[in-house]
Amino acid sequence: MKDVMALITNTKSEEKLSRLTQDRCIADIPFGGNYSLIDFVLSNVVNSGIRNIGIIITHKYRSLMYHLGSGKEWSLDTKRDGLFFLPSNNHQVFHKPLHVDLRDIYNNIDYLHKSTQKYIVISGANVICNMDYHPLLEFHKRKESDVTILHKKENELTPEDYFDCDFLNMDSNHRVTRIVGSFDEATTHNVSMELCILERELLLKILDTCIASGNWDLIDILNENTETLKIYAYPYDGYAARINSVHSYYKHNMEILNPDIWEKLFLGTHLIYTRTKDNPPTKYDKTSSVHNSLVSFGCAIKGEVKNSILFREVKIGHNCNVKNCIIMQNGLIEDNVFLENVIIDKDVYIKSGTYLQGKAEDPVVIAKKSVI
Amino acid sequence: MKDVMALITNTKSEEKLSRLTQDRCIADIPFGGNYSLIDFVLSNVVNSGIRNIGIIITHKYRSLMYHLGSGKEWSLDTKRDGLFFLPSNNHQVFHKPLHVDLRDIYNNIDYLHKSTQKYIVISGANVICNMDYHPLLEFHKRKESDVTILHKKENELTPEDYFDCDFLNMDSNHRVTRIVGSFDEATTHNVSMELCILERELLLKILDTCIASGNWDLIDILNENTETLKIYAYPYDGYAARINSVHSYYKHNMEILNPDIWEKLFLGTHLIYTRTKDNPPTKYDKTSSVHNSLVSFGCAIKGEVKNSILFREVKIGHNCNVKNCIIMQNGLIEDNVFLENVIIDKDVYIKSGTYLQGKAEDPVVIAKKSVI
Amino acid sequence: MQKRKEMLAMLLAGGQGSRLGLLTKHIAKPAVPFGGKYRIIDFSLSNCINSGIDTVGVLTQYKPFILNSYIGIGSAWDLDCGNGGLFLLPPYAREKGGHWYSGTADAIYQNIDFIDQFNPEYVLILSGDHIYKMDYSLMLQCHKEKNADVTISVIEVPWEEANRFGIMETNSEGKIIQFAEKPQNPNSNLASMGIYIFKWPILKECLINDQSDANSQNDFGKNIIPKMLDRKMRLFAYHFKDYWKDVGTVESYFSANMDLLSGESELNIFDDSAKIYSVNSAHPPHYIGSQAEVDNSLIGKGCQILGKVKNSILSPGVYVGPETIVEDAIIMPGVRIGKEGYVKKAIIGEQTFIQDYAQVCAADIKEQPISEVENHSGIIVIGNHIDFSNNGTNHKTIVDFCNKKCLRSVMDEGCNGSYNQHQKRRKTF
Amino acid sequence: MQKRKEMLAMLLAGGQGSRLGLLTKHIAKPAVPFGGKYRIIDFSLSNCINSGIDTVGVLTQYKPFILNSYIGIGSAWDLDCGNGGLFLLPPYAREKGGHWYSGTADAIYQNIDFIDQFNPEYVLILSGDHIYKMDYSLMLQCHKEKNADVTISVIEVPWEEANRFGIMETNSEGKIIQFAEKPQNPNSNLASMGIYIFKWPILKECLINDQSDANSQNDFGKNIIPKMLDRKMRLFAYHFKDYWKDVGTVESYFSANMDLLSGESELNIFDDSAKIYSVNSAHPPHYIGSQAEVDNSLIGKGCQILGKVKNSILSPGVYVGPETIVEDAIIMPGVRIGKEGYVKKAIIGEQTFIQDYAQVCAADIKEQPISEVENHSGIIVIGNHIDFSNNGTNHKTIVDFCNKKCLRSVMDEGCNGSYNQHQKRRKTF
Repeated sequence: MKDVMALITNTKSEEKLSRLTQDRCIADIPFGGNYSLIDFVLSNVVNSGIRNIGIIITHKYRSLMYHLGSGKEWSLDTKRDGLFFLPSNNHQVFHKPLHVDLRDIYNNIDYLHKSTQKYIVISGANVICNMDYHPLLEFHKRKESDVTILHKKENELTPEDYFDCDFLNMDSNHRVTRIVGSFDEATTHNVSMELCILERELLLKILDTCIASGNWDLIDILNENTETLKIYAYPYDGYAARINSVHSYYKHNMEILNPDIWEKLFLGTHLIYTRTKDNPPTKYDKTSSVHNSLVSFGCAIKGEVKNSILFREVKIGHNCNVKNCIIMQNGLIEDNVFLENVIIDKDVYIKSGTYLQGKAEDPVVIAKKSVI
Repeated sequence: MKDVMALITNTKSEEKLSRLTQDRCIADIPFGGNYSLIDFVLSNVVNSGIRNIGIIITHKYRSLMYHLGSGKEWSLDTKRDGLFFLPSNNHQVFHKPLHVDLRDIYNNIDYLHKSTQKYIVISGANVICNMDYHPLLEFHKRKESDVTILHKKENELTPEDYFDCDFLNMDSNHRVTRIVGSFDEATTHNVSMELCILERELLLKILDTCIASGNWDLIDILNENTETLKIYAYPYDGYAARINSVHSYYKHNMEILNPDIWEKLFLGTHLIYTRTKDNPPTKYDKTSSVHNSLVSFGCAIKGEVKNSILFREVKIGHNCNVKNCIIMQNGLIEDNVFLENVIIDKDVYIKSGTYLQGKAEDPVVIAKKSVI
Repeated sequence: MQKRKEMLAMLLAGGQGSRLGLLTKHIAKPAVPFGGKYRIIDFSLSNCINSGIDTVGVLTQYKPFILNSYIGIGSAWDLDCGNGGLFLLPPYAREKGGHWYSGTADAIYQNIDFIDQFNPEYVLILSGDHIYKMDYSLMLQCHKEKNADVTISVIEVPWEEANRFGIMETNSEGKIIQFAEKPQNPNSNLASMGIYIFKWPILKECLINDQSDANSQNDFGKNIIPKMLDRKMRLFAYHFKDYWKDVGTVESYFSANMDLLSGESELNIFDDSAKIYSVNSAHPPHYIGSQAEVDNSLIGKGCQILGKVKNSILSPGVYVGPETIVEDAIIMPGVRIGKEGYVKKAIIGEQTFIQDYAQVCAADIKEQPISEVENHSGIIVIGNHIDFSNNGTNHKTIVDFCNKKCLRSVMDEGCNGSYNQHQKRRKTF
Repeated sequence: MQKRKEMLAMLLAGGQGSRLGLLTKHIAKPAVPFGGKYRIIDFSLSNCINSGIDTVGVLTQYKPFILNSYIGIGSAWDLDCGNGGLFLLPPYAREKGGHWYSGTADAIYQNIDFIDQFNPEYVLILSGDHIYKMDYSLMLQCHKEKNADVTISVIEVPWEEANRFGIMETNSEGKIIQFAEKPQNPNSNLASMGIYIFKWPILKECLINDQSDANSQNDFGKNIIPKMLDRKMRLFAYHFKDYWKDVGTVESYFSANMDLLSGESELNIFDDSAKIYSVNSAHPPHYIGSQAEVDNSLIGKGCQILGKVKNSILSPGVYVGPETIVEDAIIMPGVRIGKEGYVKKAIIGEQTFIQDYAQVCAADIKEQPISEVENHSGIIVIGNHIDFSNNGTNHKTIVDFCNKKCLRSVMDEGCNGSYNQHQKRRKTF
């Protein structure tokens, strides 16, 4: 994939995630005990052999930049190509799906000009999967496609899960006839994965038409050109999760406690890279009792933990009872604490004797650095 | 200097440099044939042993981030500490000297909290020198100073050079009695070098008072507290140049053609690091004639060059006559071109037969990517 | 432009480590995994950077490939800095051919040119097989205060073990007045830790001197130090009082690992102030299954624990199958243990696959059963990259051998390899 | 999780390079500076990454310190990637002691385990002392199309020089039907460039085979290839038509450097499409003084040119004093040449200081004057790190020797070391 570059855009519609995005962008939301959301798409890109990667940053990006650092963990601290941060000067919130505001890209058009690759992958940062893009590129070439959009057939849709999805209406040959923004208009359950591939030259042409027309929404433009452009849909059939609300965030975290999904996501096609941290292994005390849980490193566990995800350096005291919880980095849970259906953000200190219970369909979220 | 961290602030008052800052911040203005302005302060900081460095970025920072990359060239791609980009959410232009808008720092206060060093150096990015900070720290400790400001005694001041300087009025013991913003009020020619050192805890206290008072100008706050705070001035007696206008930019570039200054600046206390570029050595043709010039690598010279600075990959054609010019990276000068007192920004293409002449006191500036 | 270094460190990492048996069959001792996350050399290298030493020469000789690629240029320890750096120093050929390093002192002797280019005042000599956290800058301070020619770091050992060490006798100001290698009747219990700070000009002179002595084994403990004592030089002892362990044998390696599990270990790897750095692999968080039990153990990244783990240390990427019991064991990276098995008091080498129903438990017999399995005083060691689950090959023999003959249990009810027996035991875990 | 590699490269960088004389007195041949910016090994390593090869083993043996620290983990060539990487492979000790690499094939033989862990289909064998730009992926494509057991890269040499090379005779489809090492009466002018692509299983078998032959020198050209030909294996030639030079002698090293100055050099180092990468030092732009003249030369970073430089290659950080003339010379990094001197047809080693008024010009005498100065067919070579300006030491002898006896000029007016003579010449430059 020497001939492919990637642009990672930052999803802006974050209303339903706002309890997790007080001081971070969506791409940097912690997930799966050790990762930020962007780690998944970034690892997919790197493991597919793409070496020129631009990341559009809009606001609240400091923690994201800290997370990505020199790009060393993704082997992107190279002389040739590598990782580029592309500031969007556009602070307006933009609600259309596929979440590609072409103004952000236009604002960095000289980066596109300077790049040498023939193809470009444009992706959001909020889809979790472990995927190799080679078959997608093959498909794109074989179909002589102009734009190929990744999609997944979802048979168990709930409005809650997919309130802001795009659906791809297509013919029997996978050619997209229309991209629709609501389930009601959709003829199938083909959910767009917010990732497409096209030629860099075509993207530059599309940007030209944007300037002329004043329309900067990629989906609108594609819909207006379904006859002149060959737009195809490539089906992904592996595990994928789309994070667009606290509800889906909680649900998909719990989902990876399924060992099959854990294996597919983390030990599947390739490894998922993340920022290196020098923490010791996790210490299980004699008194600990842990079941069906995902535990990162540097934790020290003395109490009971069940169906939960512990990020690094979480300490769980004696006689605790932690059930169906997500506890992010550096959580300090003193003795005799009861927690059920709770999402605890980073650096939270829960004092001895606390009792917190959320609902499974609406977990309690404890903000970063809280003391309770 | 394990116990010192550094904050590099981005000078915002750029009216007189605007012809060079169309699409870059001041910190990234090319200087001396191979560098960006920030390379000097960053190399000083790193060579003094400081490993925790925050850079405040405000606007037009993409090229700066590209320049700094992973921080590898400054040995800052480390696990512990390293290089941090600190976004200022404050886009207002702020005109007071020492150019420290404390709002930018307050906006990143958790970075200050997280850091472990006792002292902090705060510096602008537009002073060119090659300096070790150890003696400054020694002085600061010996004097039991609260805030120590670096200054230089300038005896040949012109209003043009120092229109936006701060001057330090001080007693015989180097204790600062007042920081004044204009030469008229100054009792001496002690120009502030826009660099100070203080304890991190004191900076945090000052930020507290800012919130209370609504005054975010560090100089104002220092002036109001010259009795309670021990503010000292540390004199720097090496070569230093302050870039605040196209005039001073041109003047100081020409100044380093003096071999003594070239040696002091580049082979002095330590090396000045910059982004690595893989260019071949410079090729001098049989027909070339080059005198009193600074030439970067990857150039190919066929014509005459005198009293000029050529950045990397500049090509000078046959029968050219280039005098008193600064030609930035990738300039392509065809045959039979006459250039005198011209500053040529990056990626400019000057066609055969062109004649361009500026005045020594007001050079012509050719914008990036021009074709002439 | 190279500035003078106050002190650089030379880390001896070339020994064969034959007393570690199968653990060092394919890799150098300093590269052996430790503590569920680290490799042994992480401790010395982290100590260096935590003590402010940024220039380290690593002397390699024995099977250095994994060690070399693990260390690289020292990025994992932030030693890849502009000013200093980490340098691998294998033996090399000169105009007239090459010389292998024939002793610890000879290894340094052959790299005099390397050291000279940094023109250091002091040289710190370290071993690559010690587990400890130490601030060498404090030792250097002591060295300077005493104006010593060499300062030797010493630790108090139990009197009854003193005859296994190089023992120092010191006067009241810490000056070493006598040194005895493994004395029968020790006069002191201060043992040398094999950590030295020398004035470089003095060490250089001693090394050159020692080379001309045809009878010398070119060893620091056996030759250089005794000769300095004979020459009435200024030798001082630096008392180290924290946790320190030489992991040169399977037994000491095993117990140093187990020390991490005892609540009171003096080596606090959880301490943030002087972190032990290592190369981090891209493993996910580990998964503890619904039926799993984990008790007094360290679990590394990427493990999948479906069975029961007690008093054990699991390195990254270990799989423990359902209803399998792992007890008092050290499991190296990438090991897979099938279902309903039993592992007790064992060290299982990297990437080895243990088949379902297997019984790996300490034997009380002395014989060496087969080349991939060793018994070190009751600790079973199984080599790297062995696939016992592959029944079609001659590994079957090994499996049978393990199950039926060699690996008898030391547990009270004995180990007859029967599945029922094992089931019963598992229930009473 | 290691994925199978299609091809990995093994770069032979361990030879002593004794025909380069003083140039390789302190460093391995691949680490010798070249072309005002590079070191010789930059070309092979850049070719690798530019050909999409991300896994390279570098075999080192002779004085590898500078080479090792120059290469590091290959960051300068972007070879420090997660998936592959650059690996230094020095000789090492095993349980029963160590073996030095005794030949090119032996060096690969001793690293069979290294290669096997990547399980490659093909192995590319490279030398560390060739100057060229080549896309190995095209050669691999040819190798696959022919289903060859080994493909050897060949280049046409002038017929009169063919007797200095290993010469291939091929049939119409490029199959090698005969191979002769330095033939008296060559039937072909296709010379082996010492670049091979093998099917790995075949190479492995050949290497193992060759080891059991006590008479073999374990060399690719002398043993492995002839034996394959004898065994009727499929050997094919890959015709390379661009610039290529083996810089194994001072003469070829000198002329390869000078080729860069001839306008028509086929090796375009200014070409951006296949860049030659190298470790970049932190030198400032170079300074050309008011009275300086620079003519048909390559000037590296950080030079200060106050005198006159003609047809020369100056590496980074060279100082040429006022009124000094440097002509037809290669000046290594950090050399300082004082004022009013004269240097002609010379190679001056790294960090050497030439005093004021010195005359370093080619001599027509054959004798070896003194250990720090050599005469290779009229090219003067001066060693590294010599301070001729230090008149107090025995270097004075060398200086006098250079000035008065050895270094006679080959210029028409002769060179008698007199200052006036030199002044006159300078003016007619």
